[in-house]
Formats: sequence, C-alpha cells, structure tokens
Amino acid sequence: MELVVASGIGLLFAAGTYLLLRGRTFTVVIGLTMLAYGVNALLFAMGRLHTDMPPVLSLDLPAYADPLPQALVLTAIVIAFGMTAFVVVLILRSFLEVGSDHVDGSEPVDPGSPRSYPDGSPRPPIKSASRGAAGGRS
Amino acid sequence: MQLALIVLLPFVGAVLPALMIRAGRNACATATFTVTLTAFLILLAHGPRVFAGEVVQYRLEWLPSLGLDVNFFLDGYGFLFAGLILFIGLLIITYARFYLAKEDPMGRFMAFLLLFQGAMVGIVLSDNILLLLIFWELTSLTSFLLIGYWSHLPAGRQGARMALIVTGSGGLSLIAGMLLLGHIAGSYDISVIITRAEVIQASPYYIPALLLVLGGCFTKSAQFPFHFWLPHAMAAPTPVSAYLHSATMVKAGIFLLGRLWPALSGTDAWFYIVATTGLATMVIGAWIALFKDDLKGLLAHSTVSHLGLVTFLFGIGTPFAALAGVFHIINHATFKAALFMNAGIIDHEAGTRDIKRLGGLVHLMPISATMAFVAALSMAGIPPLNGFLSKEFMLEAASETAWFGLGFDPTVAIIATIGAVFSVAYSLRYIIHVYLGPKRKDYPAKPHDPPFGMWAPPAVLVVLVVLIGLFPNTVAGPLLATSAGAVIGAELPYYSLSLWHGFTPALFMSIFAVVAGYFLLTRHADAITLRERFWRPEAKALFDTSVEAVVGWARTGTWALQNGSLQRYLAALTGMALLGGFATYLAAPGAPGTEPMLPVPALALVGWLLLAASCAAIVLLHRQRLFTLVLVGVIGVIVSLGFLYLSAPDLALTQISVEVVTIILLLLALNFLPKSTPVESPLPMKVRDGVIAGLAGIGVTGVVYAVLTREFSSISEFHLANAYEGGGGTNVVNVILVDFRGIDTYGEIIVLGIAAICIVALLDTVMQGASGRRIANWEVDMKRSADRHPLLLVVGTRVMLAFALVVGAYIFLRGHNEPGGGFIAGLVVSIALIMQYMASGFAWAQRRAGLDYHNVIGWGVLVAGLTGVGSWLFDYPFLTSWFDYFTLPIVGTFELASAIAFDVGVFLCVVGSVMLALARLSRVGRIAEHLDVPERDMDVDPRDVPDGNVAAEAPSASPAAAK
Amino acid sequence: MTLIAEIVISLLIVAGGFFAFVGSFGLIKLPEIMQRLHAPTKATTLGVGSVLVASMLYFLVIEGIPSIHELVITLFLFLTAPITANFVAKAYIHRRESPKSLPLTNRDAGWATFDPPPDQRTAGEERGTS
Amino acid sequence: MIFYALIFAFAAIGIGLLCNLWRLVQGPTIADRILALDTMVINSIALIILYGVLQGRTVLFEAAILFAMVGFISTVAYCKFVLRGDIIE
Amino acid sequence: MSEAKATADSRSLRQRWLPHPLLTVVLTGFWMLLLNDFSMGGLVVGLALGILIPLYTTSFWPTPPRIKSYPKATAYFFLVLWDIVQANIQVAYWILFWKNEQLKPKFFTVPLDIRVPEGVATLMGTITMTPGTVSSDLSADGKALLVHGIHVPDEAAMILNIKTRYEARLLEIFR
Amino acid sequence: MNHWLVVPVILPALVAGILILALRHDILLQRITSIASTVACLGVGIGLLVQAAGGIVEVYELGNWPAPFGIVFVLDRLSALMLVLIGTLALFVILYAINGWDRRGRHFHALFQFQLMGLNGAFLTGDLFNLFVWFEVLLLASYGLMLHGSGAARLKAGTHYVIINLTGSTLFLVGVALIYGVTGTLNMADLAVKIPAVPVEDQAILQAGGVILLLVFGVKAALVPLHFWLPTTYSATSPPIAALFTIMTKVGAYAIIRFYTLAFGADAGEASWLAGPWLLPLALLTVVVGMVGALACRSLRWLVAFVVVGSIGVILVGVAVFEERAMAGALYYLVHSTLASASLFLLAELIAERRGQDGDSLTLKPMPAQGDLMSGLFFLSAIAVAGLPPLSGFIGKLLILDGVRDSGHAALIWATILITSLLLIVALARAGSLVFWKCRIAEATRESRELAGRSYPVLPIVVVAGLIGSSVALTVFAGPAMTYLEAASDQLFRPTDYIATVLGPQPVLDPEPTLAASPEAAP
Ligand code: NA
Ligand code: NA
Repeated sequence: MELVVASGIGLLFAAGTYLLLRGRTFTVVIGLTMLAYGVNALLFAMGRLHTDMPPVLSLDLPAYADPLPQALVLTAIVIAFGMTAFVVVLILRSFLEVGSDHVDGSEPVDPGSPRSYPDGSPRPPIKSASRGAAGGRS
Repeated sequence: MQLALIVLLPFVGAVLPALMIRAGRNACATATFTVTLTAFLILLAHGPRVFAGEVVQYRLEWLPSLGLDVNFFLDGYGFLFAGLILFIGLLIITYARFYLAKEDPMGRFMAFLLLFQGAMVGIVLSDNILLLLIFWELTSLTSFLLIGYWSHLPAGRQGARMALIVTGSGGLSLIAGMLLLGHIAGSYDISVIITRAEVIQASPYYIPALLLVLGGCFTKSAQFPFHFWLPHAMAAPTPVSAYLHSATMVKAGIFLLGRLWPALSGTDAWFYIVATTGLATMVIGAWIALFKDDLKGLLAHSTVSHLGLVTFLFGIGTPFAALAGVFHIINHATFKAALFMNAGIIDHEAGTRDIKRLGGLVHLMPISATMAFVAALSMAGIPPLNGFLSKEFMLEAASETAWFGLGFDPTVAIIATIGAVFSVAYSLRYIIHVYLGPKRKDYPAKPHDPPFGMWAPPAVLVVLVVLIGLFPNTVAGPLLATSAGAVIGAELPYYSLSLWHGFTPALFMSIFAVVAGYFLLTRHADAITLRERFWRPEAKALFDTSVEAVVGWARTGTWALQNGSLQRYLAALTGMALLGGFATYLAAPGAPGTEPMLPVPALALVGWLLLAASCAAIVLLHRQRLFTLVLVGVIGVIVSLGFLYLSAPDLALTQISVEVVTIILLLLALNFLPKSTPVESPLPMKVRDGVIAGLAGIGVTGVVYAVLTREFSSISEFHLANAYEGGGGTNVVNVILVDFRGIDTYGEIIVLGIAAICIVALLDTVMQGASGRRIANWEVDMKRSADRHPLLLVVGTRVMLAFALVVGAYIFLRGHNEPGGGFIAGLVVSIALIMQYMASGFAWAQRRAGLDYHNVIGWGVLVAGLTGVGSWLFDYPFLTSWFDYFTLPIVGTFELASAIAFDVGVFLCVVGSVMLALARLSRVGRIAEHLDVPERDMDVDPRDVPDGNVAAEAPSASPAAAK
Repeated sequence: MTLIAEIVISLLIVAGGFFAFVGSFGLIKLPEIMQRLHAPTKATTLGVGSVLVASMLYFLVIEGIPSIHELVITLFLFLTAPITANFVAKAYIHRRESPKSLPLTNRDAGWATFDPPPDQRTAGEERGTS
Repeated sequence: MIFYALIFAFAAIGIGLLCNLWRLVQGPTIADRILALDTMVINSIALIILYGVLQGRTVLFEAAILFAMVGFISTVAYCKFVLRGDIIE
Repeated sequence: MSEAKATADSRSLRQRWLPHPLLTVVLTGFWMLLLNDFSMGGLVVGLALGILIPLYTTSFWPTPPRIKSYPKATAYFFLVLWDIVQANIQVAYWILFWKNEQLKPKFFTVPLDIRVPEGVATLMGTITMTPGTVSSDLSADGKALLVHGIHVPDEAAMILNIKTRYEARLLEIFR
Repeated sequence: MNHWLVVPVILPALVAGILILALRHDILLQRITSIASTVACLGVGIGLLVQAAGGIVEVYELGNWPAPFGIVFVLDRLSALMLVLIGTLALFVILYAINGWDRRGRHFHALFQFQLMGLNGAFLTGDLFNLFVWFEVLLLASYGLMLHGSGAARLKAGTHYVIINLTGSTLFLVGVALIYGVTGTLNMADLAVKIPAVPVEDQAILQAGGVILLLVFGVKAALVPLHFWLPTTYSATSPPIAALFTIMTKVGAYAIIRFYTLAFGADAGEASWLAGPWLLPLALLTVVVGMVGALACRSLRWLVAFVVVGSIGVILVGVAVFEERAMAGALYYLVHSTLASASLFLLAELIAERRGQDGDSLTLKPMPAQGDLMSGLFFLSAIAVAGLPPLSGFIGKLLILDGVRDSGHAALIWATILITSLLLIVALARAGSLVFWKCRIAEATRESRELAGRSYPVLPIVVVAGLIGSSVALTVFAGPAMTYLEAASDQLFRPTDYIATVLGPQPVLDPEPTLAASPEAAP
C-alpha cells in the first residue's frame, strides 16, 4: 500500500509540475491544483498510513491515525483553496486586461523580432545566431 | 573636542552658504570663508602643541564592536595637511567668489566645497582607518559633485563620473586593505598601526593588504596606470581644479602613503611597487604634459607627474626620501595652486585655455605673468624657488637609489633626470608659449589682469614660493621637521634646507635637466612628431569603451537571464528544488526503511489506475480545457476516497467540498478564457519539462516511500491524549484545528477573507481600461443554449435548499466530536446557496439570499478573533478554549464550548468568502452578456403560459413579461 | 432471524454491486450517448440504493445500531439523478442534435435547449419547431 | 456470507469504476465524460457505504452525503457550462 | 400606511414565524434522521432549525404547491419505487444480454397537461428514474416533454403509459 | 502572561475585520483607523523590543497549550527587531499611501492590515507550520496589494509573482512534511531538540527537507536563481507597495536566520549548519546578479528592484557563513537595506511624477520639477543603498566584510561585495547624472513646463526624507544598534535559552491517557 500511495503522490507531482511549466495561465493553474493535491497527500502521508483508525476517539479503537498531519492538511487545503480562488480571478482579470492568456501576458512572438526588454528599454535586433538563447517560450 | 570641531565645522557650515546665498554672493562667500577661517584658526591654535611634538587626540566611541570610532589625532603630518587644506581653501574661496559667473549657483558651489573640505580634513585628522575610509569615500562623493558642478557640460558629467568610478573603486580596494591591515595590526587606530610595522610586515596578509591599500592610494593620487581620470576632472570650474589637484583630493592618496609609511614601507615589495609606480608616473605624466595644449590639461598632467614624484620618494623607503616627499608636498601645493588659479585667470580673461591660441600675454597681463613666471619656474625646479629645493632632494634620493641592488646602479637616477627634463620643458612652455612672444590679435576675449580679489589668492602663494625658496629654514623648516618627523616616526635624517649643497650629483642632474628641458622645448614640434609615432592609448576612450562594454555585458547577461518568461523562471525554481532535494538526499547518509507495509487491496489498485490514467490524460490532453476540469474532478474524487480509506474522514470531506467550489470558480473563469490551448511548446521544451516533471515524480515517490517505511512517533500522542479532557472533543483533528492549533485556523480563515477581498479589488476595476473595452466587445465564443434556468433544476434545488442547510448545521455542530466542523459546514452551506444561484440566476437568488458577503467576512474575522481575545478576560492566552457540560431539564446534558464560537467565525468567513468570490466573478459574466437578464426564478413557469399556442402572440401579452 | 437478515443483506449487497456494475458496463457497452445515459442514471442509482438499504439493515440487525440516515442519501440521490440526467441530455442535445433532428414539440415553442422562453423571443429569431 | 457479498460488490464496483475510466478517457463527447464522472461519484458512494458496512462503522456517512451533493452540483455545473458558458447568470 | 402595516402584522403572526409548518416538521425529522439517535437535546436543536431555516429559505420558494392528497402522494411514491426496481431489471437485462442492434432507441414528445412546476418536475423525475426513459428536455413553453427511450418498439403506447400511469396521478396530487 | 506579544498579530486582524465590515465606504475613517493601528503596532513593537533587549526570551502559549503541542509565539531580540522594523516601514508607507494611492482600488487598508498581521505573525511564531500559515497570509495580502490599482503591466507581473510564490508554497509544505515525517514535531525549538537525535538512516530525508525549505525561503528572499519574480514585481507595483515589499524579501532572510540557526545549528549533529554550503554560493551569485542587473536597467524602478536583489544577497552572505559577528552585521544591513531601498522606491516615484510620462525610464528628459530637492534626496538615497559613507549602508557592508573575515571564504566574499559595490555606484551615478545633470541639455516640453508649474504635496517628500533620516539615525546610533544586534546574534547562536524557555522542563509523554480520555470518562 505504501508504494501505491507514494507513487500516486509522485504521479500527482509529475503531472502537476508538467502542467505548471506550460505557457498558458489556465493550464498553470490546473498544474498548481494538481500540485496542491499532491502536496496535501504528501503531508498527510507523513503521519504514516493507517486503515480503519480515524482519529475520532472511541472505545473500540486500539490506536488512531496521526491526527496532526490531518489537521495540517486541512489547513493547507483551505489555504490552497483561497489561493486558487484568487489566482483564478487573477488570470481571468489579466486575460481581460492584456488580451492573452499566455503566462507572460502576450502571445509569443518570433524570437528574432525585436521586442523591448522587461524594463521597457528597446532590445537590439537579435542576430539569427542567438535566436535559441532568447527564444524558448511556449 | 576641538579637533572634532575642525572636521565638523565645514560639514555643519555647509548649510550656511546654501542659506546665505539668498543674501547675495558676497554674503555667501563670506560665510564660507568664515567657516573655513574658524576651522583654520582652531587648527593654528593647536600649532604650538604640535610643534612641541605633542600629539593632540580626540576619541569618541562610535561602533566599538567593529573598531570604528571617532578618533582624531593631530600630529605634525596631520597639521601640515590640515593647514594646507584650510589655508588653500581660504584662497580658493576668495578666488571663486570672483571667478564664478553670475548664473552659476554659488550657494551650491560653496556648500559642496565645504563638504569636500570637511571630508579632506577628516581624512588627515583621522586616527581610525575605518573613520578615515568614511572620509575617503566622502571626498570621492563630494568631488563628484564639484567636478560635475557644470552639469550642462558633457565633459563635466563624464569627468565627474570617471573620477567617481576610478577613485571609488580605489576606495573599495582600500576598504579591503584597511580591514586586512586592521586585522593584522589588531587595531584600527592609526596611532597603533604605525607602531606595529614588524607584526604587519611579517604577516602573510601583508602583501594583499599592501596591494589593496596601494590600490586606494594610487587611484586617488592618479598614479600610473590610473592617472587618466585626473585630466578629465579638469572640466570642473578652475577653483575646483586648483583645490582638488594641488592640495587636496589627489593629495589624499599621497597623504595615506605617508601616514602608513612607518607601518608598510621598508620592504622590497613596498619599494618595487611604490617607487616604480611613482617613477613611471612622474615620467609619463611629465611627457604627456609636454604635449597638452590645454593649460589645465598641462597642469593636470604635471600634477600627475609631481604626485608620481612624491610617490617615488615615499617608495624609496628611506627617511630622507620620505622627508623629501613631505617637503615636495608643501612646495607643490603652493606653486600648483597658484598656477591653476593663473590658468583660470587666463581662461577667464582671454577666453581660452588653448596654448595654441595664446602667447604674448605678458604685455597685457603683467601681474598674472609675473606670478606665472615665478610659479612655473618653481615647478621647473629653478633656483631660488622652493620647487628647486625639493627637486634637488628628489634627485639626490634618486641618485642614491639602486634599482637592482647593485653597487653602481644609475637606472633610477637616469629615469628621474629624464622626468625632470620633461618637467622643465613643460614648465617653460607655460611661460614661453603663453606669456612670451608677440602679442596676438585673435584672442577670443580682451585679456587684461583680473580684479584684485582674483589675483590676490595666487599672489599669496607665489610669495610663499619665493619665501620658502629663499628662506627655507625660517619659513618651512619647523613645519617640515614636525610633519616629516611625524611620518618617519623616528629620528629625522640629516638634511640641509639650502639652495647650495655643493657639487653633488643632484646638482649636475638638475643642471642637465634645465638645459635639456629648454632644448626640448625648442624642438617641441619635433617632439610632437616623435610622439605621433608611438601608439598612445586614448585613456578616456578606453575607459568609456570599457564602461560601456561592462554595461553592455550587464544588459546582455541580465536580460538573457531575466527574459520575462515565467516558464523559464518556474523551470529554474523547480529545477533548483530538484537539485537541492536530490543532491542533499543522495549526499546525506540514509538507509531504506524497515517497517512492514500495509497490504494492497485490489480496489486500491483500481484507484491507483484511475489516478494514473487521469494524470496521464491531463498531461496529454490538457489542451481541451473543459475536459481537463473534468479530470481534475476525477482526481479530486480519488484523492478524497484515498483519504477516506486511510482514516482521514475530515480530509475527505474537506477535499471533496473544496474541489467542487474550485471547479465552479474555474468554470466561471473559463467562460471568458479560450476554451482550448494552442500547440506551442517546442519539442526541446517539452522534453525539458518532461524531465523536470519526471524527476519531481520520482523524487517525491522515493522520499514518500522512504518515510512511509520507517517507524515514527510524533507529538500528536499528546493531542490524542488530551483532546477530550483538555479540548472537549472527540474528533481530535477538529480539536487540533480549533484548539491546539487554533491560531493556524485563524490564519487560514484570514487567508480566505483576504482572497475574497482581493478578488473584489481585482474585479472592481474590471470595467475600466482595456479590460472594460474587452468585456464591452466580448462575443460569446461558444454555441449557447437558449434556456438559462431549466425548470427541473429550479424545483430540485428549492427542495434541496432547506435540507442542505440542515446538513450544514449538522456538520457544523458535530464537528467537534465527529468529522465535520465550521469549515466544511461553511462549504456545504455555500454549495447549497450556489445551487440556488445556478438554478435561478444570480440576481434573483442574491436578492433572496439577502446577505452582504462583505459583512459576513468581517463578522467572521471579528467573531473568531474576539472569541480568542475573550480568554484575556480570564487572563488566559489568546484562543484559550473553554468548555463545560450542562444539564437542562428535557434537553439533557449538552456541551458548550468557546471552540464553537470560534468555529462560527470560521463558518462565517468561509461562507462570506466563497460567496463573495463567486458573486463578483459571476457578475463579470452578466456584465459581458449585454443582455438584460430577466430577474425571475425559472425560464418559464408553465402556469403562466395559457393553454393553446399563445407564444405566437405579442411577447408583452405574457403575464411574466407584463410584470 | 439473523440468518434471514444476513441473507437479505447479502442479497441486497450483491444486487447493489450488480446494478452498479451494470450501470457502468452500460456506459461502455451502449453505442451512443443518449442510450448510455440510461445505464448509470438508473442502474447505478438503484445499485447505490440497494447498498444503502443493505447498510441500514446491517447496522440495525447485525450491529444493533439503528442507522437510518442512509435514507437521507437515498432520497438525495433519487432527487438529483433526474436532474443530472436531464442536464447531460441537454448538453448532448445542445452539442450534437439540432431542432430538425428532434421530434416536434407540437407546440408553437420549440425545445428549451434551442428556443428561448416565449416572452423572450425577438422578432426574427429562428424557431425550433413551427 | 455478508463478507463474501461485500467482496463481490467491491469487485463489481471496482470493475465498474474501470468502465467509468474507460468512458471518461474515451469520450467522445464532453457529455460522455461528464456522465462518466457522475457515475464514478455514485459508484464511490456505494463503495463508501460498503466500506462502512465492512468496518461496522457509520463514521463515513457524512462523506457519502457530501459526495452525493458534490457529484450532483459539479455535474450540473459542467453541463451548464456546456450549455451556457456562464454557469451563474 | 398604518393600515397596511396592521394587515401585514395580523398576517404574519403565524405566517411570519412558521411559514411552512410541514416543512418544519419534515426538517426536524430530517435532523433526527441525520442524528441517527434520539435525544431531547437533539429534538430541541432540530425544532430550532426546523423553525429557523424555513424563515430564511421561504423566499427562495415563492409559490409552493399545495398537495391535494397526501395518501395519493404516498401511493405514487411506492408505485414509482416499484417501477424503478422492476424496470431496472429489464434494462439490466437489455444491457447485459441484448446486442446493441436489437435496441431501438428513440426520442419522442410527450404533450403535458400538468402545469404546476413541481408536478412537471416530479413527472420528469419519474420518467427518468423509471428505466428505459429519460426526460431530456422541456419545450420552451413548458408544455411538452422530450423523452428518450432506450428501447421504443411502440412510441404511442409509451406516451400513453406515461400520461396515464404517472401524469394523471400527479394531476390529482398537485394543485 | 504578556498579552502584548500577540497584539501585533491580533490587532491588525480585528482592525481589518472592522474595515471590511463597517468602514469600507469611508476612506477617511479607513485612513485614520489604519494609521492608528499601524502606530499601535509600532508602539507595541517598540515596547517589546525594550523588553527583549534585556535578553530574556518570552513565550506566549496560544490556547494555553504548552509547546511543542500547541503553537507558541516567541519573543527574542531578533523577532522584536523585526516587529519594530516592519512597524517603522509600515508607518512610512501608509503615510505615503494616503496621498491618494489607497484610493486606486478597493480594500487597500484592510489588505494593508492583513499584510501587517501576516508579517508580524511570521516574525513571532515558534512553529514551523504556523510559519507557513503566516507566509500565506502575508503573501496573499501582498498579492492584493501588489495588484492594487491593476493595469496591464501590474497584472502581467502579478501573475508571475503569484504563480511563483504559489509554487514556493507547495515546496514549503514538502519541506515541512519531510521534516515532520522524520522528527514528528513542528515546533522549532522542539526540532532543535529532536534533530540531533535523528538517526543516521533518516538523515537523507531530514536534510532534503531542510534544503528544500531553504530554497523556499530563498524564493521569498529572492535568492538567485529563485529571484526572477522580484524585479518584475517590484517595478510593476505601486511605489508604496514596492517600498513595503522591501520587507518581503527580509521575511525570507528572517526565516533562514531563525530556522537554520535554531534547528540546524551547531548542535544539530549530522545535519548541523545545513544551510551554509547552499546559501553562500547562491548568496554571492545573488549579489552579482542584483548589482549587475542594476547596471543593466534603463528604468529607475527596475534599477531599485535589482538593488533589492543585490542587497538581499549581501545580507545572506553575512548569514551564510553562520558566524556571530557576520550575522550581527547582516542584521544591521537588513535593517538598513529595508529602509534605504524603500526610500529609493518612493523617491523613484516622486521623480517619475515630476518627469511626466514614463518618468522613471532612464532616457533623456527635461529636468524634473523640484529638481534640486529631488536630486538632493536622490543623492542621499543612492549613497545609502550603494553603501557609501556616511550613511548606514557603508557601515553595514563594513560589518559584514569584517564579520566574514574568519569564514575561510573572505577573499571571495570581499571581492564579490566590493566589486559589485562599484557596479552599483556606476549604475547609480549614471542614472543620477542622466536624470539630474544631462537633463539640462534636453529642451523643455509643454509637459515639463506644466509639471514644473504644478505644486506637489509635502507629505510624500517628508516620508522619503524620514526614511533617509532613519538611515542617518542608524549611522549615528550604530553603536547602540550593534550592541543590540550583537546580543541578538549571540542569542541566535546560543539557542539554549530559547529552547529552554519554549519547551520548559522537558515534557514527559504518558501514553496511557489515550484510552482514559475516551468519552466514557466524561461527565
Ligand atoms: Na473539523
Ligand atoms: Na485551549
């Protein structure tokens, strides 16, 4: 069971990370949601795995699952929820403002074409040799 | 105290000219003059004690832990310098009063000048090398302001920046050097350091410390190869040049060489580095000066050369040479300041400083000419002027110096003589090419002698030049003896201050220099031709190019990293986390776990399969966004089931209810976002991200597996043991949340509240600007069905609402003892309300819900917070819970707990936040629809539609529309 | 008594599993979505219902704890299943059907998925049926 | 006897879940996927209840009722999105 | 003004504090179901909720239907329950043992006579829960129902069955 | 029971609650309340600082549960220092913000109070997970404040900021989880007790958790290569918020200082001084990237943003060697750089306002209005941030350089810090010379004449002057300040007091009550 759980959490992290690294805000938010699932499960797992011993005191249980990570995960879930709610509105707002849902706020352009640097100053035209270095966005 | 006052006065006094300028230029200059004069008088008042060999001290603790204290001391050396600075300062102030044009802001000039003066005095009086550093850097800063005073001139700005950068970098080197030096010597006090030469020179850090200190001295004193900044600083107004480059700024480096001479000199390293640099600078500076057509350029390079001379003398390392150095400092200050002021006068009166456009001025400006002759001849080392005396000393020292340590080694002497030749040549050029020769007709202005105020200051200096030359012992003897004595720190060597020492080698070298120098000047044109043949590095161009190159690299490098791509940033972040995690995990000792594993039921494998397939699908098909959301729903269900199976019912409940609200939020947002993602990641990027993601998955799997298979004990045993008796609940998770770790929960609901008001704030401006335009022009990007509020849903949710609220209350009330609690209850109630909103539309439901969600959040934060504060009344800490069991007739025994009140706060925050967020988000949709959505519960109520096909009639006929 | 109860409970559980399976199996077996919709909305719901009844009986008879709140879930499921089915059907109709491909309403108004309510129609709007 | 019945039911529902998964991934329409998710949730409720019977514990009841609520509302929300785009008008 | 207020007050005495006595009872019962354990304390809380919650929710249900006959409603409930069980077996059989080609799926229209929204909703629910049929859509004027049958050999019979077996009964239940 | 300890957290929360509930429509009342709350927080902070100066660690057991089972707030010299620092900065910022900035969006003051709450909580808590909670509170509030007023650039930058920090939060939980998974505790003092006892076979997990947590704090602190969010964010947000955010990186630095001296300090056995080998190279890199970046920028705000990166590098260099004197220097520099960069951010805005359109871009424009005043303030601010005398930056750098001397990496550290200082001097000199000197050759435009004729409010200028003045004060009173900071550093490197105060006599766990405490035992 431990391996099943561990690999399941690993799957959530892998998928979440991959989506996190995509170029569209919506996908990134989905990635963050997956990561939240993953990390909550991870935190929960730190109390080790127990079946049939929920930490609700009763006479017929010999032992209980570790309640502390559960409480932490609850807090983490709620916080992640608040964050997700916020970030969803943020990406929507950003899309409405800039007209693109690319994470960088503009549709990707040909790396060779001149744009400005992030500080607003003009960028010299890039020679074809250095296209690879400056490009790489999706 | 008075010592500190000398330093402090110019700083404090700097406000005076800035204020007095309103009272006029004279008032301004007078104020400045008075400040300086006061300082000078205080200094002079210490003269007797200093000449008596006493060292006056002032100590004030500032930052003892670092060793940085306000320690000043005044010995002969410091007295000499402070005197020069203040005395020449007085002359400069006077001169500047007349030099500056009406449109020049004099108040600012005088203020800067005083600040600079204070910094200089600070350097020379400091008894703490860290304090000295402060003043040192201050001179860089204030000279930056002075040099850039005429900021409308490009030369002024660039010169100022160059001076700042070169001397500033030297200052940084000096910081390191001083810290090292202080470390070696065990003290940052100069008076201590100069007594510890043996310790210092034996230390392995001696060489680095020496190099770093010299880095500071050489840049400041414009020693080769850092000499290039000085001529560009000539863009400053002439009083500034005269001040900075005769007695002050550049002398700071020389001062420090002398100040630390007892501690650092005497080693081979010192000799070879310092003497060589000095000698080279002396020759190169003089050579260049010979070809400068700009008077100030000529003087500037001459300054470089003379500074080299002093450096050379200090570098030799013998007491006599050091004494000669000190003497030349005095002499140079007098004739060079006079010459600078003279050049300023020419510039002022003739309208140009270009030698090629000058000549014959002696006929027009006799007073100036006289002074120039005296000062320049002194500079050339012609007797009976003071320049001759110290140059003789220099040549004598040079002739006694062996470079290679051989018996007969004239290298140094020859080079020094060459330098002297050039020096004579350019000095004579200043006289001959500027003042002598025929009168010209093409001066840019009409040259004449300046007003008294302008020629008096240089005149004072010229008089000194002559007096020192004629009566060296009387005029300069005691000062020299005291100050040189302070440098050398031991018995003074034998020396004789007189014009005639007999037929010494120095005399022959001197005579040769004069003759050859004059000859060289007569062949000036040939020399120019000769010079043209050599490659001459254009210092400014080189400097500019390298600064621009550095800036260019900085830009390239910075923007290559900071390229604005979030994907790059996140790859760096995740990559770094992986690197940190993996590297540490693999490097640290560890062993696989040994605990037995739980059995795997087949259903768990099914669950795993569902999870794996969903993860795979979400990665592969994430471009279909709605489908992605469905998959997120699936994953949420599986994770919740997992929690349930693994004894975490509270988690399962929370996870599943949070998930649905999240999905609703995402759906609301997706309405406006593109419904699918374009294919855009290039393959290499996909591979990169795949590798990162894969490693993340493997790493997490590995570490979780490692944790799960080892034994464990945690503090939660306490929670289990005390939840009931101490927290009054049997659901330990809930007791932890509202009691043991109540503050976590308080923070958590605050997060929800913040999220909601952030959402409000974000969406509040949605109708403005580009966003507003986009919404106004928004077009539905998917096929729309015609019914908004289907009857079945409306009826169903109506039935459900009351029941759902009861469920909410149930989950809330039992939370302390069974899975549930305020948070889940809040979500359940929110979901119940959302159902109404979805079924009957926002406007209709909002009116009936009758809740201002802002207030709900506010109450939530307050209720939870005040519950916590309530425990103060009983002098218990914040959030201390209270509970008891009560028995009432009929009702029976029940529990009351403050945790319930806290949970009410949680509940309110959750409901308020969720609903506020949804309400604001859905509002955007309604705005964008442009449609006047009718506020009614269902699209059509069959009771309102008469029998028969009435729909063909006019719409207004229908009762619903008629309302 | 207990044996009978056990038999009944076991039968209910088996039936529950069976119907749940049928519902899900129908979901993959049946060829088009409107048919597939029949399987889970009913068979699965009935399956869960059986399970819930089994649970009630089990706790009442075997464990001796009366557990009747399963009724709540049962009722809830029976209340919501039609709504879900209705919405899935509407989603399907909206995406894959057209007013022409469906039977007529035999009324002036078309199907709600395509036609706005009678009082909201604008003049030139296309009718689902006529 | 009940135990074996439970085993049967678990197996049946387990296979059922895999069927749901198939439909979920296969589609072809979004309605299919939503339906698959909905069925999955209902099957999960059955699982939860059966697990409670297996354990002899009623503590999982709230989970079941929440699953039911949530399954319902998310299905409606997905469908409403397909239908109208705007789920709260 | 004062008159209007007075009438409002006189009306509100019961209606304001107990707008739906039945709902109060049902909710209290529901609460007891949830508690799964009888205690006076539980009943007190349940009653409190049963009174308070309708006060809040009543505005969400502006025109609740009247039930004409509770016995008929109860009978209807069991009828449907029986139909669900019975016909589910039928559908299970089709799914498991029939080839897909043997099924004759079909959309068909059921004209509605029932007007009360709750009645329409109940009918739609009934149709969906009884196997073989799913209520798929309502006409825009709410007076015709689109039903999908998984196996419809005889459309007319099916419509008739719906109208007589269910709708007729519902017309007697809802006013 | 010293309830004052919890006031800096609770007061802003309650005030924010009231702001949302009752005052959200009245800007004047909002301002008064918000300022009053900020002043109160500062006052309480100062009181606590005075108390902490005595050297006694104080513990506040929230919920009356002892550590490590409940959450405790701990007041020591470092946390008191941070409270006062944030209080001071917040007061300056809010005084600046009431000049209209707070009206550009909703809920500015509520968010501001929540921001204070989160910061104060982070500085006070003695519990690792609770630290996470405060991080989230302060981050979410900062998201709101960062986006306050919206606008395309701000939204773009905000998206980056938020997403990166959300990723960071995920990692935070991973780190906390791994540490809990091995030690079974969350209280930092308890961790300090338990970590030395972690068996060798568990070290890999523990240390991986520790390093991941370090990187998380590194994200907040803008440690290279986790810094990318900062320049974008700070340059895009409104000036008062950028100024307030100068404390945000310090939260990361604080967490590193707190956690890695306490839990992974000298006594941590196998895992002692875990952070150093990772932190030092990255911190040096941060210094380089920050100062080089400052040189690269052609916009004043970007420049300052990179200065913030560089200065956090300097602080972390001082931290990374984990030596007492260097730490004291780092703390001094931390205080200095917070206030100095804040003044420069605000000043950049004042200058931009007086230069008109795109006022902070380093292109040739006419002299800004109030040119003399602005140039004077700029010169002083620049001196402060560049670490030139006589302001506090110089002393801070000296302290750090002096403190790292015996670390074995002195040459590298000195070279890096000194050379990059030069780059920064060049950058600031170029910028200042362009804006205030070269501008004289630019022809006056209609806009510039209009701007020159306008009158400007005094309060923002007073705020900037006040911030510069605080740098001066920090210089003048460097002696007393360092006495305190050295004591604070000493406290950090001898955590026994802290641990003993938090944990009290070592708790004895009685496993029996688990059953005894079951419901049947209840009345
Ligand atoms: Na709870
Ligand atoms: Na308590």
